[in-house]
Amino acid sequence: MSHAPLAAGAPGARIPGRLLRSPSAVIGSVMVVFIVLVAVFAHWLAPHSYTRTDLFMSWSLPDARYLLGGDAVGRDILSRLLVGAQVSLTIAFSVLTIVLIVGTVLGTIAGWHGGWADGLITRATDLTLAFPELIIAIIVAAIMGPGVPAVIVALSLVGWTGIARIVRSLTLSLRNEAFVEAAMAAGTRPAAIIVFHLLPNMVPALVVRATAGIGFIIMEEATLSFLGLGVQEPQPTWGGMIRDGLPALRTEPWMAMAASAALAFTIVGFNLFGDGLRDALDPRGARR
Amino acid sequence: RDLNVAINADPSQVDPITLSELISGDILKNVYQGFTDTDAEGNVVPLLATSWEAHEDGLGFTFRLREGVKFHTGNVFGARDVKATFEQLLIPGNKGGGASQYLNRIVGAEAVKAGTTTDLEGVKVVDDLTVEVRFTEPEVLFPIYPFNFFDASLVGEAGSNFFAENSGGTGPFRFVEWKRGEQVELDAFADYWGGAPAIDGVTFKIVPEETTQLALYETGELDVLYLSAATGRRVLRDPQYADQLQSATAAQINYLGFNAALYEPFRDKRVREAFSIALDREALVNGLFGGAAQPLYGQISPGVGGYDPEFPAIPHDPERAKQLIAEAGYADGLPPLTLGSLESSRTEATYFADLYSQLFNVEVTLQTQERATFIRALNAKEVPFFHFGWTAGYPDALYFLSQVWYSKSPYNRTGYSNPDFDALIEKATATTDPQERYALYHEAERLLVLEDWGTSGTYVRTQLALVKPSVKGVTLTPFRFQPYADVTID
Amino acid sequence: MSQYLARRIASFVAMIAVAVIATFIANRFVPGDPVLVMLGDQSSNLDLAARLRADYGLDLPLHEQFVRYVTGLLRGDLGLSFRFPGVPVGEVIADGLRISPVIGLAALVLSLTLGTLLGAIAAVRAGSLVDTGLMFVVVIGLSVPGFVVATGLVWLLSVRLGWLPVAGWGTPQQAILPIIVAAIGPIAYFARLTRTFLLETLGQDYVRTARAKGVPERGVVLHHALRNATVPLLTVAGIMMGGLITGTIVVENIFNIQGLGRIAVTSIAARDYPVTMGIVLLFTLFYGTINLLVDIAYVLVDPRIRLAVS
Amino acid sequence: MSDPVLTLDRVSRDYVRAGRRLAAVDEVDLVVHRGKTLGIVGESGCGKSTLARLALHLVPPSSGRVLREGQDIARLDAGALRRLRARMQIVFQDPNASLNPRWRVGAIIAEPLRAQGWSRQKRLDRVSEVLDLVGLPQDAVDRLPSAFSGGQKQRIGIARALAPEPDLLICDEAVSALDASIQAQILNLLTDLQARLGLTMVFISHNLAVVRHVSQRVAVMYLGRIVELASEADLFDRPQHPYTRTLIAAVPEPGRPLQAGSVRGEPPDALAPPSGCHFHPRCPLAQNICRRISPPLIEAASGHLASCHFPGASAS
Amino acid sequence: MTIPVDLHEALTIEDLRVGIGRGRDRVELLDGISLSLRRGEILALVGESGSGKSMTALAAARLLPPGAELGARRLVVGGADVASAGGAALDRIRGKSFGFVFQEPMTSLNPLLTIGEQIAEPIRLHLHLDRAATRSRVIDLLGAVGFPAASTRLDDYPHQLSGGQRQRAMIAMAIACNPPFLFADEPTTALDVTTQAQVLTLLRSLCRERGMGMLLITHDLGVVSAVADRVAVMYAGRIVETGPAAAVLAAPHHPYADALRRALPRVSAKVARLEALEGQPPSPRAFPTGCRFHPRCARATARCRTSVPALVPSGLRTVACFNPIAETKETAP
Ligand SMILES: Nc1ncnc2c1ncn2[C@@H]1O[C@H](COP(=O)(O)OP(=O)(O)OP(=O)(O)O)[C@@H](O)[C@H]1O
Ligand SMILES: Nc1ncnc2c1ncn2[C@@H]1O[C@H](COP(=O)(O)OP(=O)(O)OP(=O)(O)O)[C@@H](O)[C@H]1O
Ligand SMILES: [Mg+2]
Ligand SMILES: [Mg+2]
Ligand code: NI
Repeated sequence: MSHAPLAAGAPGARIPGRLLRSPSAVIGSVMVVFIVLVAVFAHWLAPHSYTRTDLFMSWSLPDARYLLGGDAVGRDILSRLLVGAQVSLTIAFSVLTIVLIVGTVLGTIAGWHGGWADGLITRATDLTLAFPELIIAIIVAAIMGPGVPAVIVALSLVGWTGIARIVRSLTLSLRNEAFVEAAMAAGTRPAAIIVFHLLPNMVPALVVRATAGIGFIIMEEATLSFLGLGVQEPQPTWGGMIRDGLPALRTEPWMAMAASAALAFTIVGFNLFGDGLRDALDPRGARR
Repeated sequence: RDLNVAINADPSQVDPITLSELISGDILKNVYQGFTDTDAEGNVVPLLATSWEAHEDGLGFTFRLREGVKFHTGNVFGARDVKATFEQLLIPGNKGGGASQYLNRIVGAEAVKAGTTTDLEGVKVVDDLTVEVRFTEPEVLFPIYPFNFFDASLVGEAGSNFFAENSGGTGPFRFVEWKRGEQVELDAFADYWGGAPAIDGVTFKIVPEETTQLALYETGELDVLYLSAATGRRVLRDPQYADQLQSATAAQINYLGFNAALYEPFRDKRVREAFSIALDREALVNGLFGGAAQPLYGQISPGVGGYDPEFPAIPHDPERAKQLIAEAGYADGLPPLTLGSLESSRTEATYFADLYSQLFNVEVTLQTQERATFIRALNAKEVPFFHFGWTAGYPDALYFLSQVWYSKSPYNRTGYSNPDFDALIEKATATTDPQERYALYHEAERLLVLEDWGTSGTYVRTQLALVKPSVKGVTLTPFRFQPYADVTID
Repeated sequence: MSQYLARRIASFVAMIAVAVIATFIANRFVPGDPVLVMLGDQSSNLDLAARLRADYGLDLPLHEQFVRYVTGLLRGDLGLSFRFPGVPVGEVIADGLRISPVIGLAALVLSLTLGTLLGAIAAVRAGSLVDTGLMFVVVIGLSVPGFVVATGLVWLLSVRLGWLPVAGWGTPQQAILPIIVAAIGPIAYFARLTRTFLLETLGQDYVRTARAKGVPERGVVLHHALRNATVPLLTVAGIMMGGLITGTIVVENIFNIQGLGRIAVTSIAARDYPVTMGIVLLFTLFYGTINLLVDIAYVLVDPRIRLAVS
Repeated sequence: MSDPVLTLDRVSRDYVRAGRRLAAVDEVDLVVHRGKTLGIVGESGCGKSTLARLALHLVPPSSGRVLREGQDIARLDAGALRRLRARMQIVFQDPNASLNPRWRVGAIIAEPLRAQGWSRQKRLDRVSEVLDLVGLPQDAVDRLPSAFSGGQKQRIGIARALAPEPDLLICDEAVSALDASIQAQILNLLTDLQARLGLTMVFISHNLAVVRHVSQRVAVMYLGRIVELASEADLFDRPQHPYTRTLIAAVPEPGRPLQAGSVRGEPPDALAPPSGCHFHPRCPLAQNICRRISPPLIEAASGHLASCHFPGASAS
Repeated sequence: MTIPVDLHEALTIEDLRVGIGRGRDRVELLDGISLSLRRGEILALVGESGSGKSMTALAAARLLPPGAELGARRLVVGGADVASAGGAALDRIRGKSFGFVFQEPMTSLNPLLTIGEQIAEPIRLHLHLDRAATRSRVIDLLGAVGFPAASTRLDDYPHQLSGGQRQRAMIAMAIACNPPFLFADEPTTALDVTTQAQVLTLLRSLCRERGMGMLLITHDLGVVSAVADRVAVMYAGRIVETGPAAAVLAAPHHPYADALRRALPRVSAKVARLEALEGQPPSPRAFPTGCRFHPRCARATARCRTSVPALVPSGLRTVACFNPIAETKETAP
């Protein structure tokens, strides 16, 4: 007899088991783990220094030394791709984490509490949405100096709104469910009701949102860097590599292609993983 | 048929009074004209002034104006228009034209700027085609300053904004319409004094994205395309464009700025020298620009009056550079340093940062910034070490030397100051004879670069442009394109 | 409801006020000033700078500038652009306003219909090859950056095949590619969301009831399952609509369209305060209205939702 | 009598529908005594479930007070209300909807325990204990509600309510989906608990036999009001209100034919309740007075309250 | 190939098996269920909670939850062959050839549609009536199932209704198209006895007068005896006894059926303690061997533990027991 779920708190245990049963989830997990490992051990895996410039290798063709060729200042693209995984994923994960937490907290408060709290939070989302991201990025970069932390802060400052609004809408519908009433009757605190009853029911939507967000954040970083507000050289990022490689797409496509492929691989991995997670979380296993 | 040319942003304006920048300049030079122009080689040639004479005291010029020049408004151009143009530039409330800075030394300019009078005392209409200008201090370059003479008689009635919507110049093309974000349209001026252009007009299409520009060029929607460094590299390598490519050295210097006030080691000449000789400028122009650039050793770019073809090449000598650093007492490494640059020259800056950190055991942090932010910091002299460029506003080396390195110039962003250098510049400013003046430039340039190691030139870009084979008569000069007056399209 | 609306509109006005203040402060907080940008290479020409500052009223104390702006605003006057001398802000924004909503709405309609359709098909066939295939395509759509897609499409359809114009705005053909490129991401996102929410609702008992009534599969999905996923989907659509209408800079740049996104970016880069302020106000209005409509839609769609009146 | 655990003091609850007021519960006075069971029966839609929700303050009353051990629960702060709710549990009428589809049964049953801060081990033990009590297999703990039949879900709801050993238990149609044998098991369990722990119960059901079996006192509701309130024996053996008599007569029992048409006329519209006595349009005894005056709930016999102008009379 | 369908046949289920889950989680919920009903007939399906009554009905309607697999020799409902129908054909059968009253009235109603809309849906789909006619039919239906003020309350949403009102809406929906067959899964649990009587009377008259067949799943033996013609008793996924309702209720042969009857409380008199079965109901994950009732059966013998008793006819009844009560001539109290 297993009491795992009671131990684990509320829902959810056995999810790893169910996860492993969906092929897409397995593939996705493998891809995600691979990417994460690459990111973690990037410096160790990189065959060359990712900062070392060598003008004689600038835009060099892929060869035995530089497997993916050289970039504009002759740095090894492969090494930069590997280290770029670290930087880009750090940004993506940090922003996602912050944004998910802030968005979820504010969204549930707005949806659950209603009244003035809802009014305030809703107006705040409207305002943030309307406020051009660029202004926020410029101000943040001015205060913090451009770089990874500034990118994370700037993207988080604008990113929470979407999540807050989705979470609010889900809270608005879910709080009418009879099981919420039952939880109140059981004496569960509102905070616990939100965390244990409402959130699990929002996870699928948040998973989709988060997996879609990864690519968006990575590309958004590139846009900011383009304006000098993002990650600074010589730190490589995938977005930056795609951006820098784009003008050379017809002559030396390997940089933009390699980074695009890495990005696509990551996004596909996370999406598959997210799908698998969703299926594993589905109480009805709703495959027909 | 119109000539279609790409510009990568809206011009700031299209009227001859308000401040002008590169893009407006490209457009306006087809509509408005000044005393002189430069030819394809960068030589000064007469335009609306057929000849000029410096006054004996060196404090004035008398200009003989071209006869039979008509404004787009139908009026005839004459000495009164020169005077009126100058006055309009100075009158407060007219959103201060950039060219007004060239008028500061004219007698009576202060009074007009202060608003006490509208009559510019120092400019005298001698007769219809003769105008005399007098200065408070020597102003030898006055004839080559880029002025846009316009039919000022109309401004008096219609207000200073009149030419934002109307055409009032003497150039080969008339301004017709500016659709923001889309295009600026010019029509051929049939009564142009140099003969009506062969094409119907010029359309400047506003296309910020370079890939889009290229696509438009390929589909034939653009006839002429000025290329940025990145696109230029790619076009150079593509044989299909070989016969459509034009090139010309840019009248622009790029340099490394050392602010000794902010970074202690820069006070030591040896350190500055080390930074300069550490650069492999040959490798730089080939590696980063695929050859579309040339090394800059001094501080004057070729094609600009006063360029010194004999300026010695600075040898690439990393060993000596290291030694110099050691001699300066930094054998164990220099304190951390931040290299500032505009986003547009990020690639070069990246290279410099890596080069110095490898060579000198110094931690160089790169900081590329958005334009407005970076310029603000530069002007406030807050950047200890930066890579920056300076494009000549008129075809004379004084533009580089007196603006960037003269100690009292507001554009001196490194705080470089050497009384000897300043004296040379001051002397040059008062020297009318070009050759004499150029000799002074050369002396000053060597003092700045080779004696003081006050800066380190990096490269001069080779401008590249694509011109459709069917289009003839487009000329790329160090100052970008010549007006399109002689263009023909098959 | 009417009471709710009244309060909502009141708070709307308050929000606009906050937006004005916030943008005003933020603008001045941003390093670099418009005069610097205007002066370009002559940015250190203090003389000129002072003249320009005086011309634009930037030499006044901040509170006076604010009062000036607000009084202008109350008269409906957004001021004159700095970037485009003498042009009223309204006119500058109007350029984009003629374009962005067209692209935005078209892309929205496209992504809602196509996204919902793809998502619904995938959900109904969940676990099948169709589902896997669709989701793969969709994920690719999500993972390839917009400008890569755009560049590729332009190269293929315009440069190589010559079917569509490369860039510009005005003819219907010129609208096709921008709309498609703007819609790709949203289509993919919406498809995934639709699938997720549908899988959620398709397992509900009332869907079984609908089947028991003999409702055909399409009706089951559209009328029952999808309807119950409307609230979160509407929310996303609302945000998406805002994002699309206020312009997508990537699309506008690549297709060389003077849309709101581009105007916003250039005005910020040029520190064109009046235009920036005007744009923020416009966007605030946009988002406020969209979200108000979305909230009203919640109540219409789901009778259980009561929006608190407070 | 013994001390009141739950008192409803002229409690009403209105819903507004299509601009009209619907009095789901209409000025109800009720007292539930410690260790006793109050049965509530009545027409479907007469407000029983609403009454149950009011008792737990899951919906606030439109007027009147709900007193828990003398305290007005509307005045309690959130924490106190939560602590109070921990001691009063409810089995909801709809077992399916009241179970979070993403929670495993073990967690569902343990929820009130968790809310009361029981330790993990104690929770585990208690959950397995109550599973046994309601006749669910132990392996139910880690399955989701969707894997259970209607009756099993109902038992999960019962197990959840019983787990924290509440002193007040409200059962809203708690055994309707159970087969006779399990129903008997549960009812026995409840009576045992009452005997052992002094459990107080409000038992809402349409099954009069069940109500009779568990209750000491029984209230009959009609259209938001209590029309009769008496001890179980009095009520079933000597019903005073004609509606109660109709109800009892309609009970289907093996061997008894279906009492079709046992109640005349249209069911009442709660949005437009009949004047006077709400039951008069369907009452065989109705007189003029019934149409005009709403009869108060008064003692018709000793300890037997009925709201009828002609209590005890029978139609002939 | 079309299976010949007897016009009097309202429901035929032959050897129905339902399993759910995969691999280790696989459980067999139904084990060879066979039932048949003629038109106009009412069969009550009673039995232990969790024994598979709802599953039987859902399987026959092809409405099993995802993951469940069904096997049957024959499935005919309301004159339509359900087993072979698929997709659109099934949609035409459902709602028209049979109606279904689900056990859980709250979650089985769409929370976002008014009950009027939901009841109108099958009418629109199958009867193709115009708006006004549909609306008046909806009102009639609601009135018939004892819904108060039907014409105003059809615009109510499910959450605004009481449990019994939802249940009645559900019934109205199921009979909206006059189907020849009705699955009624505990249709009156939330109804007070008078309303219940009204609804049952209605259903019974539909059977008697229109020849509707009805599978009535219920726990209320009173209801069974009042309306059902025949009864089938289920225990742990199998049918253990069938026969005429009155006879089975009066003198069940299977010990489980007997236990059910004994456990009932009565309105007429209060008993001290109800007679519940000893032991725990079996879980489908661990059904006992042999006769699945044997661990709780007082009459169980060694044989019950090892062999499965078949349903053997005895008179009008069938019983699956090695030691049925009838043989010992025990009579009901
Ligand atoms: N999705 C599922 N997965 C596994 N087992 C299930 C699932 N759904 C139902 N069961 C099991 O199937 C059995 C039969 O369920 P069914 O709903 O048919 O019972 P029932 O006879 O209708 O009971 P009740 O009278 O309680 O409604 C139950 O034991 C239940 O646990
Ligand atoms: N949220 C609500 N909004 C509007 N009306 C409601 C709401 N909840 C209940 N009602 C109405 O209140 C009345 C009483 O409902 P309640 O659920 O209390 O009845 P009940 O006695 O429990 O009935 P049943 O025996 O059928 O469960 C009904 O007429 C119902 O329509
Ligand atoms: Mg109820
Ligand atoms: Mg069932
Ligand atoms: Ni047996």
